[in-house]
Amino acid sequence: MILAPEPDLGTPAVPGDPTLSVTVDGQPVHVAPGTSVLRAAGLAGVPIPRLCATDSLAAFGSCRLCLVEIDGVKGTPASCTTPCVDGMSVATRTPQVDALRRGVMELYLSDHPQDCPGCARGSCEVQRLAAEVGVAEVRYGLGGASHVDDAGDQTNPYFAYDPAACIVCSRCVRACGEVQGTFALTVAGRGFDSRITPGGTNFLSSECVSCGACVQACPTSALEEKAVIELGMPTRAVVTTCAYCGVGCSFRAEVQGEGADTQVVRMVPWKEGRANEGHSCVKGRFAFGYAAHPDRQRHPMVRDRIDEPWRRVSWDEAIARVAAGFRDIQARHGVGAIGGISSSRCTNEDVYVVQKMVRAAFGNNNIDTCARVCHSPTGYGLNQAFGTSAGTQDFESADHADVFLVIGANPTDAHPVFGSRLKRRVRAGAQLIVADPRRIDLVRSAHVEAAYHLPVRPGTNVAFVNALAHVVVTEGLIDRAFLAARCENVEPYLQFIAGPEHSPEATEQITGIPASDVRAAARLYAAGPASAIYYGLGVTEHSQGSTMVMGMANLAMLCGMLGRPGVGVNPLRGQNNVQGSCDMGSFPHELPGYRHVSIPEVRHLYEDLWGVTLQAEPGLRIPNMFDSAISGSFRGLFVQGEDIAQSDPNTQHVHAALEAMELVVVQDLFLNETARFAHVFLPGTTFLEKDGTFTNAERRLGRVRPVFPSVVGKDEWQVACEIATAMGYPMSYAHPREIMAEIAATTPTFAGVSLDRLDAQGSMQWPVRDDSSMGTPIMHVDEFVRGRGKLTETVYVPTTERTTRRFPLILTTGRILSQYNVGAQTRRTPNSTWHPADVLEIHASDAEVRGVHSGDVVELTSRVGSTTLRAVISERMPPGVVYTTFHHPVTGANVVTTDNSDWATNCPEYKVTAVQVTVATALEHTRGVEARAAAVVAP
Amino acid sequence: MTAGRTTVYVPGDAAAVSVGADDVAAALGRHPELDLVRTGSRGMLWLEPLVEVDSERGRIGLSAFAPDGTMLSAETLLSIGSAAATAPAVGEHAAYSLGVGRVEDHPFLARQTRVTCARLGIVDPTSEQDYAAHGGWVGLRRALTMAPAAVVEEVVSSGLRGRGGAGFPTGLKWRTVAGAEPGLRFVCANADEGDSGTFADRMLMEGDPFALLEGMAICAWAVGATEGFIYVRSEYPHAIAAMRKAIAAARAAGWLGTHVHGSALSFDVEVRVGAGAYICGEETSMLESLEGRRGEVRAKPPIPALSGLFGRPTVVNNVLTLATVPAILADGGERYAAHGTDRSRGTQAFQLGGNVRHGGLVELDFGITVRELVEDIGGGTRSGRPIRAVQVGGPLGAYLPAKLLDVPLTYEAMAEAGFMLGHGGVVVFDDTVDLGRMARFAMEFCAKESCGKCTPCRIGSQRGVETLDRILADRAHPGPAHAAGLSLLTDLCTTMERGSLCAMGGLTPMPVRSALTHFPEDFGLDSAATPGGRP
Amino acid sequence: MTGVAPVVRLSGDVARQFAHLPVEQAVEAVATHLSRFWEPRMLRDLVSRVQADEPGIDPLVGRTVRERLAADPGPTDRRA
Amino acid sequence: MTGTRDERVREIVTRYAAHRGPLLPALHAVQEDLGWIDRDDAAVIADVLNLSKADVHGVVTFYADFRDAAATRHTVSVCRGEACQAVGGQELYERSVSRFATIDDVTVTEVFCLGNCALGPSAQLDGRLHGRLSDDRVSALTQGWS
Repeated sequence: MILAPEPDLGTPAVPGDPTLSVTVDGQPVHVAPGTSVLRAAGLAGVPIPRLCATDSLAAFGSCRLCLVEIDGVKGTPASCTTPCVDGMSVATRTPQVDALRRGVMELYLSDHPQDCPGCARGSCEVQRLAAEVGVAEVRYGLGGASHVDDAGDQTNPYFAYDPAACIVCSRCVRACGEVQGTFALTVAGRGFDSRITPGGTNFLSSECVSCGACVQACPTSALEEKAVIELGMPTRAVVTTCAYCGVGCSFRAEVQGEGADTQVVRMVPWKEGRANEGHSCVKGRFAFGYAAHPDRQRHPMVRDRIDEPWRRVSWDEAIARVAAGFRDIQARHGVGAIGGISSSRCTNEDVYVVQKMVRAAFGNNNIDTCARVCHSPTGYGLNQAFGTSAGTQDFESADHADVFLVIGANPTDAHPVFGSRLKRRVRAGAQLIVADPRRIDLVRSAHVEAAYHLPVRPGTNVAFVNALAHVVVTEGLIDRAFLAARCENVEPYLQFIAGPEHSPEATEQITGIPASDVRAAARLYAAGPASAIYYGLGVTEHSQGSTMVMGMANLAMLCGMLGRPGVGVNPLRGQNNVQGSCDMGSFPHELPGYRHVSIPEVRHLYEDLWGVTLQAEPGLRIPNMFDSAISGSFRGLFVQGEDIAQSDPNTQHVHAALEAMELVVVQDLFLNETARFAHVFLPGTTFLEKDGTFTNAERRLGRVRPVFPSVVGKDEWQVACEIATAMGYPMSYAHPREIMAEIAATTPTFAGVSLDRLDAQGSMQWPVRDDSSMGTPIMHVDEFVRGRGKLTETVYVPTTERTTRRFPLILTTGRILSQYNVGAQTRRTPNSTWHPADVLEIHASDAEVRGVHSGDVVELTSRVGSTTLRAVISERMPPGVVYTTFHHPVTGANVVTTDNSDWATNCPEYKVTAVQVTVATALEHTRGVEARAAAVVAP
Repeated sequence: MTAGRTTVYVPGDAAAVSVGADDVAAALGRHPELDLVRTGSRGMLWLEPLVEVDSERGRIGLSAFAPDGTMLSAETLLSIGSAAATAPAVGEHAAYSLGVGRVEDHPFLARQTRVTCARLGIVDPTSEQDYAAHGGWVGLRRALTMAPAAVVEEVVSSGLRGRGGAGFPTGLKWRTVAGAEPGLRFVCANADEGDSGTFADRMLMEGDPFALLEGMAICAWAVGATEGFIYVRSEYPHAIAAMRKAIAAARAAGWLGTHVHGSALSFDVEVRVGAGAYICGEETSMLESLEGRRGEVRAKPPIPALSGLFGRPTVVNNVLTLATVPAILADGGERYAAHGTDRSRGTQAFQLGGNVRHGGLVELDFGITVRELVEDIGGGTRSGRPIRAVQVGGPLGAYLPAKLLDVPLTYEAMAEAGFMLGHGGVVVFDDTVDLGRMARFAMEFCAKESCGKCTPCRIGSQRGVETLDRILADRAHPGPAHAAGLSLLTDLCTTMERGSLCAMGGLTPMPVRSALTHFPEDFGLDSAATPGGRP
Repeated sequence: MTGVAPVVRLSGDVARQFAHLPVEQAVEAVATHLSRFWEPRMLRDLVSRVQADEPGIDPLVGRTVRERLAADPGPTDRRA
Repeated sequence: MTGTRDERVREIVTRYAAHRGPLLPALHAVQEDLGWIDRDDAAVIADVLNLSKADVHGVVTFYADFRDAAATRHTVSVCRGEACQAVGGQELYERSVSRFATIDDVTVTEVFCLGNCALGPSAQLDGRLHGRLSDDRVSALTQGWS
């Protein structure tokens, strides 16, 4: 059985009304102006053979199979490159056209293996089309020049290149350029010698980022997943949502087998997915192997003390142990002595149940989520300014932006599919301003160049955004009508920001950005006409993260850049379900839908439904839990899908807190760092086993469908229900759709959401206020959710983390393309081929004065700790700033990060740590790093 | 001309230099009484190096190339020259060598109508003043007094069609660009003259470069362009140097740059050098190359006039087309249209090459027949053997058999006969030619020079070579395989003609088919029933 | 790091954000923020440290605690 | 040594960075100044011109003029265009190939038209155009080519 491919109309859809009438082989069809004859034919139900055309790429016109005859038109034009004209009459199957197609197919077959395995696998369109157009023999014979003996390339861990099967249609080359924007592929040579190559080297050594777009575009088996070569073609597909970053790409999980015997062959980006439109990155496309990794834990385990070995137990025993332990702690230390941490990796339904367990069964509000440590300032800041804790736009809005202001985000690494969209728009002419201490790829990479790179010194974002706003205000670039009609606190804010202390000239000493660049960037942003702000953790993970979010909101309001396509203030969410886990009431002060626990009517809604009395006071945030654990008032923790011992700052402090607790319950896929401190380990499920929804950074609820049943026997939401039940608060649902029904019934912004609707109608973007709507792609169109947008005086308060003679450098942290967060998933895949270890990037001058050379092992020391890793001298770094990733537990980047946090939300200040870097001469350091690196590289 | 001094002219044209013109110039340059001027070539290439000496009778020509194939010394040249200057040489025209007499009286030139090439071989191509003294800049001066739209209409009325081969009406193209999306626009001169048998673009750039610049400036004014590129093939180093010098001189004289001679026109030109790719003569491939990419052909639409260089509205015209424009603006479109016939208006610069006795540049009104051109003007073959075939229109043009040489050289007549005029290259072959080998060469050329984008051209040309190899191997003893090969070749030609993306793949079958049709015996077929057998 | 209690450090972070305001407004802002986001036992901890005049407490925090938070505010709607 | 070449390539290419579509002129300049375009030059050229390395590789390999190693001391480019074939160009090409086949520092290449179609057969010897060529003439012109 061969899995049906997704429909392909040959050339991209053209926006506009179908005002043209065309007939194709007598079939009438109406299309928008600019639509190709090829697409019109497909729409008319008369598909035309072609090999070089696919609807994800601009028409190219090279394969010459889609030739047609058109009344009144000379010759046999290619239908892919011929636009429809009103009244056109097209014939796709005339004797002349049929003969030409046979002639062309015969040429293809004369340079194509006769026994190509691509055919046997059913992944090649050449032989299929040969049969379709009626080529029975190759009269040229097989003795002529050919490429069937060309050597293949197996260097990419996930896909192989077999040039013998290649028909040089350039779909891969074009996909790499047009879709992905990397331009790693080209045709080399010319004429008959034209061959596809990753720039004259092999794939692994090339610029290829392994996004899979080329594999996706290839009509033959020339570029094919190694899994398909090994396992054969998949037999069925399940459409689901990726569990990596906050872009939330839709994929078809293409599998073989049924039930527990299901084997995932490949993940194929789904063209209908609105977040990704058929594109993917190396993580979502290929790095799913962790789900079947031997490290995966499949059984509950318990132990009495953390220095004892684990003991495998039944689910019942484990759950009973958890319930009894928590109740015992509460009996001895009070209701508030336990709490839970929900995961942004889990579904909305999972998260909702966990927070319900905490609020209803634990009886307190000590529920927090890992969004605490990434985007909690977004929730606070955007809620303050606009009245809702979410980005304002859908991703598609970026296609309408004239100016991008990207602050503290590195989309090409951390949100690659959105990064590709952004680069595409920049190549089409949009201007780009990048504010980031590092020269990230967006600043300048093939065919993309930012108009301004503003290397803002870590920790000074607020001074920077205030300077932008100052320019806009003092140079008269503000949108007065917008401010008058839509905003409040306008005059006090204008007066505040016009103060000379906010001028670019005054802030230059603080931010390190030349005043002239700030002025120019501000003018560019204000000029628009559509200017959009995209930001990431470089904004939020600061002691003033929340202030910065409000500062960006101020800037957008000043220039009227809200409530229409191409504008807005948009967080790029780190994890797949950061948005959803926040929406679901995972913060200790908020019930689902961002409603404060102190609001009686909201509380009563849930009290009536759940049959409990809810606490009206906020609970503990994650760092508060740690502090309280150390002080003794917090003794039991349920933590799901977050490795707090690795990912939270000031590792020693976290470890001390965990060690201080009586009962730590960890639910995860793997025995992670936190599990070292756990007393009960509950195995979790991967997204491939989950059923429910994720909500991405554009508030889009995407369906997560189980590809195979839970390998641990239970779903996360079931486990939470059973713990609650065992604690004396019965909780049960038959299916996640019942959980979503409860969410919809209690949360106005989700009123129209149901799994049935998502299944039937596709993804939707909250707010979805009723069953007739698919939601709200762009928010705050006519008015803000809070009524008037609020301008806030954003005072720049420097972080207390200062460089000194002892710690003269600033450490900032981030992600790399091939790895994801603490690496729990990606390190268990061949993605480590690209990034086997974390390295410290350092500017050449900082390296020189310390005697550091690229490749040296260095000691990185802050006020709270030190670690060792290899240094790389990098032109991306500004002097005075060093950078590392935190994908590998061995690096322990958080050993050096501090307790500093955002004043409003306690989001850790990961992005600013004063450090010193010294060459680690001690042999054991070097040996240690090498041993760890070797351990990581080993599969 | 200074009293007591004599001016001598020696072409600096690449063809003349290829047969020793630089040596001649160096020798003459050592005579202090002589003022040496390097010009372009008159186009009587078989006479090169053709030295001209100023006299009271005008410029007297002397070929430094002796009939025995040796080169004459400077002294010999000067003695013949002075004799020729004082008393007309006897039989000089009949001799067709050595003493040529008054150059413009030479019958090869006298019967020509020089419009586009009027200054060739006469002016100093490095001298902007010389250009001005010979009627240069008159067209541009007049154009700048006219509304751009009126300039376009003047060109429309001239009936000028693209001389690069496709013959698209130039004025209509300009009109399209003038009406396209506002903003940045370009004028591109296609000087990637890769067709074997053609060299007029090269001669014009080397001999009268300002004419091209003037034509481009007029075009820029007409269509609202501000930047121009001349894409010259790297095989033409002399032309590249000549154009670069001319651009600098024209800038210095205010004919290029901002506010050309105080007008509203701001326009500048840059020479871009190709890198050894025939396909870059195809206009969309040339645009790709100018953008710094592989010279892969673009599908049309969109047409370059609307979306050309860097996606902007762009005029792409051949060198001769643009170099004709100054004359049209100077003298009026009507006057130009008075030349020629039917829809082939004006003059065409034919290029006579290959095995021809009097090879060179022949500018004539459209309408002369191939036979008149190669026999009357060209003097038959250089080898003295009978003409067997004439290839008209470059490597993608048809091979005409001797019997079919009475076709008039116009766009219409050639098309009607199943041939094409192309860029006006006419290559003569004598009876030793093997049209089977030439057909194979056509395929081989395509296989090597195809951009590789479309399948019929990329794979088809290679299969064409292989199929022809089998046919030719069997031609002495044709059997069923031979017949099958010919049938396959015919199918392949159809696939390439109708299926290819651009004219390269689409026209490569033309020389093949014409050879097969008119010279079947060269493919092992019976010649009795066919018209083009060996004479 | 220092031996400063977490609630002292965290309250200081909040106070510094509002230090530019006239003092009555600053007190209001700090009080609102703390009561909206802080868990009661943290607030109680802070109150007791202020009442004990522990060193390192931001003066604005001290004033806010004394004027607004020392008495238990009880369950109020803090949706703000 | 590599660093030196990189720096020179960067310096050369930077001169063209502000041009429209600068790659071809830049490649010509690199080859002119440094003799050839090295595979490793692609990274530097791509960096200066904001292209990908693959872009540069694709362009370099498309055009016959660009070479990835030093040229031999002498070059013979014989025209194989039809006009020269009509007067013996093909034979001249074939004989040139065999004549220099054993001489290491001479490269014989084919070229399709040098624009000298009335004065064939033509060839470029060390880059200089010659017309009316014969075997004898080629012998005379290449005397001393080891």
